[in-house]
Amino acid sequence: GQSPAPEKKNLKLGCMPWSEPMLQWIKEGLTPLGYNVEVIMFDANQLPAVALKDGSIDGIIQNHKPWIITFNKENKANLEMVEPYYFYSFFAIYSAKYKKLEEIPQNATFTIPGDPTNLSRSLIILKEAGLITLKEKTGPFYTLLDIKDNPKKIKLVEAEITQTARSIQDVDAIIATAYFMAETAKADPKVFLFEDPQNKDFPLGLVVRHEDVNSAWAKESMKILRSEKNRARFNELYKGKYTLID
Amino acid sequence: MITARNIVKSFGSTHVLRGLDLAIGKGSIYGLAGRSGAGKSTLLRCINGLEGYDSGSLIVDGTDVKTLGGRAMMAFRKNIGMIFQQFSLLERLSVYDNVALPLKCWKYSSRTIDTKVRELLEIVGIPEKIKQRPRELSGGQKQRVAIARALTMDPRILLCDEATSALDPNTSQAIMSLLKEINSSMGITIVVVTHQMSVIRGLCKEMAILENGRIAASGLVENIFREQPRALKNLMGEEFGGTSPTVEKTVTLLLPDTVTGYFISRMAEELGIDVTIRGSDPGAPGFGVTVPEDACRGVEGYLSTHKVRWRSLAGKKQRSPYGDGYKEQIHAVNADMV
Amino acid sequence: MITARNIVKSFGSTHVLRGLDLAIGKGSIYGLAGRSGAGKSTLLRCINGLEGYDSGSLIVDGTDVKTLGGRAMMAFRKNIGMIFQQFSLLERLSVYDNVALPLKCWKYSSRTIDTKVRELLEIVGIPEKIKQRPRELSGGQKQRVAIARALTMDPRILLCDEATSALDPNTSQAIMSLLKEINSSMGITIVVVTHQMSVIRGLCKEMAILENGRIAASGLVENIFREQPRALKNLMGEEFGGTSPTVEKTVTLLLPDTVTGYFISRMAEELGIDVTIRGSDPGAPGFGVTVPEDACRGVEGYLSTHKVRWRSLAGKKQRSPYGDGYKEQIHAVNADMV
Amino acid sequence: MISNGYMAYWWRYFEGIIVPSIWATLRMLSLSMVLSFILGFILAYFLILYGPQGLRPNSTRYKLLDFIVNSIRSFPVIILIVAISPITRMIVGTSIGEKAAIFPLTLAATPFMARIIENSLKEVDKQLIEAARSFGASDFQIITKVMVKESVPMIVAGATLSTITFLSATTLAGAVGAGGIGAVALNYGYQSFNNTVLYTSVLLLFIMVLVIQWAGDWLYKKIL
Amino acid sequence: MISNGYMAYWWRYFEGIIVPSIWATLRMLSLSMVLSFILGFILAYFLILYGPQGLRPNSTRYKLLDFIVNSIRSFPVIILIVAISPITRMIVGTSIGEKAAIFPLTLAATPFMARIIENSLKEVDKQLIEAARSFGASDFQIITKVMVKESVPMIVAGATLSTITFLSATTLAGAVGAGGIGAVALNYGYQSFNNTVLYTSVLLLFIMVLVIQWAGDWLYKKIL
Ligand SMILES: Nc1ncnc2c1ncn2[C@@H]1O[C@H](COP(=O)(O)OP(=O)(O)OP(=O)(O)O)[C@@H](O)[C@H]1O
Ligand SMILES: Nc1ncnc2c1ncn2[C@@H]1O[C@H](COP(=O)(O)OP(=O)(O)OP(=O)(O)O)[C@@H](O)[C@H]1O
Ligand SMILES: [Mg+2]
Ligand SMILES: [Mg+2]
Repeated sequence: GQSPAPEKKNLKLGCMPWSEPMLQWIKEGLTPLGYNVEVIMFDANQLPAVALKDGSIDGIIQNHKPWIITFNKENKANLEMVEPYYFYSFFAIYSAKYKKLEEIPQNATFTIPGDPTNLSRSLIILKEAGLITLKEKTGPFYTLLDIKDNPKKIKLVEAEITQTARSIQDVDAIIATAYFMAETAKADPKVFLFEDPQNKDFPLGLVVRHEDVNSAWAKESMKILRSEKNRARFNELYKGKYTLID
Repeated sequence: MITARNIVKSFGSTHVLRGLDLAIGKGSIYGLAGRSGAGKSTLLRCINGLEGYDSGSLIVDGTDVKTLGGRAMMAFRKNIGMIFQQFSLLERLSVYDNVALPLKCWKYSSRTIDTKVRELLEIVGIPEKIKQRPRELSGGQKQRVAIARALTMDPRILLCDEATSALDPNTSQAIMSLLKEINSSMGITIVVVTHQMSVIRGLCKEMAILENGRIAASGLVENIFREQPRALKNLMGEEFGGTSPTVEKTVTLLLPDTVTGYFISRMAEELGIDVTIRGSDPGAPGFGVTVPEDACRGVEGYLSTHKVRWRSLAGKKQRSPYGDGYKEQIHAVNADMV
Repeated sequence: MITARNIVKSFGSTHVLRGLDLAIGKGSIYGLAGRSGAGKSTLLRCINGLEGYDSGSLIVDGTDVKTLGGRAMMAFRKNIGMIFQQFSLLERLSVYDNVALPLKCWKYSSRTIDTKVRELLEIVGIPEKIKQRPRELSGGQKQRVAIARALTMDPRILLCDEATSALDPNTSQAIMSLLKEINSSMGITIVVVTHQMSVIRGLCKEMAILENGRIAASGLVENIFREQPRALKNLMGEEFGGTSPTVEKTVTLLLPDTVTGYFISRMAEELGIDVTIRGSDPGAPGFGVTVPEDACRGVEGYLSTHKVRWRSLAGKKQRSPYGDGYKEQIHAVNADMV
Repeated sequence: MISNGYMAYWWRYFEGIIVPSIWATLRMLSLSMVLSFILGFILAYFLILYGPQGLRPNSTRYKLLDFIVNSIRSFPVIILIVAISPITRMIVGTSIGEKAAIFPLTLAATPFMARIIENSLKEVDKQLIEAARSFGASDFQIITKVMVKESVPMIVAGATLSTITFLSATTLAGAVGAGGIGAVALNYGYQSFNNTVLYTSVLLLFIMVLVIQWAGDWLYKKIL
Repeated sequence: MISNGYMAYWWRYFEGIIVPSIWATLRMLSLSMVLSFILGFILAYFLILYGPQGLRPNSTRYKLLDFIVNSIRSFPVIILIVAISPITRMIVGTSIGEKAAIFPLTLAATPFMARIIENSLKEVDKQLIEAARSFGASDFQIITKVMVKESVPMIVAGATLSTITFLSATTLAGAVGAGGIGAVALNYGYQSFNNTVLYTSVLLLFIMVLVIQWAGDWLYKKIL
């Protein structure tokens, strides 16, 4: 029932290094329409979401939907991902040593992303792969404390997400996104031990404040992103490291 | 001007002052002597409150030093100049700025500062070093900067800790004249700590000798040197393990060149004899004085009681340079009373 | 042992040494005097290679200092002890460790070090300060630590820059005796820079006076003091604007107590007269000596040429303390040759 | 040989990304360094005044100051930057961008500077302090006219060290979207697998370090 | 009142996450500090030896050393940690975990330590160096037995400063999976919206800072 926010012409959009091109496309598309778009790059953390909530910026492409929901709950925020969602990132278990999941030995070492959302997701992947079992979640994310059984006594090393892929030679297996596999390990992201079944449950896209969800610029942005031209650009740029949602 | 009563001061187990009493009158130039480590510097530092003392009372310029603090202490110290034994100059400042520092702290105008600093550097004889840093100065030059700095504030009391120890006699004399002059023209009280008796005798009217943390002797300089109290003897020459000399007869004393006329006059006075210094080559080493043959024993005794280190030349007959045939000589060395 | 030829040394525009020649023989105790800032310390620092010089040649202990470097320089310096004017002690080390440092650097056994250090501290008279830090010492105590440190390596040459300036006469004498002893027993060469003529006269056989970057006078100490070259006069007393004294007749000289017997003997010698010191109270201030009436003019002239500052009491008849009726007196002050 | 195409590619990043980030870095660094130097100096002043060996020892006050300095220092810069963003927002009005970075950077650098300056001042010879006392200098004058003067070279060397340390800390300011050459190196370079940008940025950082060090050394020598 | 449930919750994190991270931090910090102190000392030794005011000035060698120190310092620690991982792997055999963090931390801390030590040594009175020369001490002895001895308090204060600075830098080591209390504060605390963990970790960091500072001050006073 709210009336849409008054039309804004000056927009600030936040991104991460990997999502920056998408925002550039939005900028490119919105500028002729009389918008003034500024793209701000952040390191990985929740600050862009906070800034968005506080109104310091107007949109981000950085966090996936489940994270945004958690963030809203923890911070009494009302951020929303503009529909239709844009893409998802492909998570999988990779290994340089083993070809099959069953070959993973006792006391194997895994490098997994250390930031809470990806750690949580990684733990679910491990559960789905049948390597561990998990207890009830106590906080917003699963943590190492939530592991119930670990029959193979797998040792989990939490690292920065780009480092997980880099460490593939040093450990038995890793959990990483296809994007980082391709970029840092220079490996084929399609060769994996186990694909995250929840991949599609972690959609990404333009996140804005609730009142902007229906604003002209948000709608327009999604239209720009989903244009044929940009979809082609997307596939060309990310080469299957991210997958577009139809 | 300065009255100390029963001052006690220790550094841990080192008891430096052990109940020291001292009274220094306004406008006097007061000498303080004492063995190295006797506590002279410590006493000076107590006087301007740089060091606290354990007990006793110290009234300086009408105020009890212990009661002072903060602003009052600063104002008090403004009137007390101090020349430190180790100079204590700021290494990063030029000579000019070192001397100007007290004036700057008391917010004098830069005109006044400039005039004053240049004048003082002129007086202490290093106007050409005005832009140098202390590390580019010789020892004596540093000392003169320290002297100039202590004089900038026209203090009512000036505490000099070995203020001329690094200066040649000539410059030292000039500084002494300067001190005398400011003492007489401006009536400032000057306390002089020194090891050079010539400074005390040339500069001070009164003096005190520190020993074992107390004043062992004090009074007019001339009286101290006339009466030669134990303390003065302790300070001047070492105890000598008095094996009595065995000399048959003495006629000529060969004294070291440094012995003072005063010493000879004291001896002449005490023994009631005339001591003659002859107008012919006294020969090396030292110089010769002639005393009557019959006063020989007396001289011998006098020398030994006065801790003059000497050795007998008995048996070694030697031609007297004064033409009185062969005489035996007392060879007195280190009768250095200056 | 030390031969300097035409040494030139400047700091920027300050020309310190301007062609200095000096020869110091092996085993001698050599005195170096000169006005403050004359370049004495600089010369010493050149001798052990701490300072370079601009031109000239300096042969020390058979080697040209300039050719030395690295290990050779270290070995060279090992044999040259130096007592610095500003002591240069390590603040963070105890007295013991300060003195032990050279020995440690030359890797002596800790037994040897311990024995040596304790012995030296005993000799310089501060065995009780062994554990103290320099900042807990008095000026003179620091100086003695510096002396002890310079002696640890049993050097062949010892350079003393004002080594007794902070010491009382008694301690100073003890240090001088010590230096004399090690000089005679071990034959080491000692160069003594000092402003205290009593030290030069009590310690050295030869001396030199630095002036304007050159040696203005050098030779046997006794000769220098006898001949009183200009350089000595420049060093000792200020130029006195010679208004000639007008005195009718003189009989008694009242001399300041500090005047040396040597001065009187010089005068007696030069004028060919006897000067008598009488055995009765010479009265204050100073002490009286009697000279023949007919030598009156001579004395007057002698005093004025020797820059003795004096004032005439002519006209003020005064009873002579020696009972010869009323006499006029020359009141000579500052005839301080010590 | 470097191809024209590569040069154009490089120039695009250089002009569009790197050059602005240089200015951002310089602005952030200079402002936060100036502010933290001033604040650090004030803190050091009181640390020296009230310290156990200080001019006017006051254990309570010293411990309080020491506590403050230690507390701030115990926050890793990265945590400080993100964790105080609500406070940053209250104070500078925004939680992102250059302005928002300057506040936490200043906050992080202040206790560092304070310690550096305190350590330098502590080294001043006690005898000089006494000399100043002897002519009636106030505590303020003793610190500013004696201790600071004597330790200026050390302080300069320390400030140089701090500036270089915090030049690298501005990288972390990328967390609040403040840009800066370090963030470019990290985000556009390393994280984006763009070695051209990475090396160019690191080279620029190196040049900045050289310039800071050179300026510091020059000042040091001048003052010595 | 704190409920039992909350205590249990807290204890779970404390025991499972925080305690191990404390050990990880202490291991990383102590090892990298000891190594970087030694290496930094060696660098400082040569910087002082060859420096323009040094014992045996040698412009070429000094400039080379200075260049090395500046180059490393110009890498922001976070970039150093992630960017040199190929080298890390070559040297310590893995690019991940505590061992992999110690190398870049040491590398980053070494030039910092070198500068801190160099700055302290530079302050030693020239007259003491001359005194040591006068009895034939070698350059090595002058530096180790005179300059170091005289500046030990400054060096201790500097090492304390470095240790605290790099305690906060260990946070960044979380990037290579080294764990550590800082990374816990960031990931399990701040990023996970878990204030309990955040505050507990920061408190622990604060306690570590206090202990380091206290130990440093104690040593300083003892030596002074
Ligand atoms: N801070 C201190 N801590 C411990 N002892 C000290 C301290 N300052 C001085 N002393 C001791 O107190 C005694 C007196 O020292 P002071 O400096 O007053 O002597 P002084 O008479 O000036 O000697 P000098 O003529 O050698 O300068 C010395 O034995 C010295 O070691
Ligand atoms: N490093 C330096 N830089 C510039 N000038 C210097 C330096 N060292 C000494 N001088 C100057 O050289 C001259 C000689 O100094 P030196 O220390 O040799 O004198 P000195 O004879 O030992 O004097 P003093 O008896 O006062 O100790 C002085 O005028 C001094 O200012
Ligand atoms: Mg003293
Ligand atoms: Mg000298």
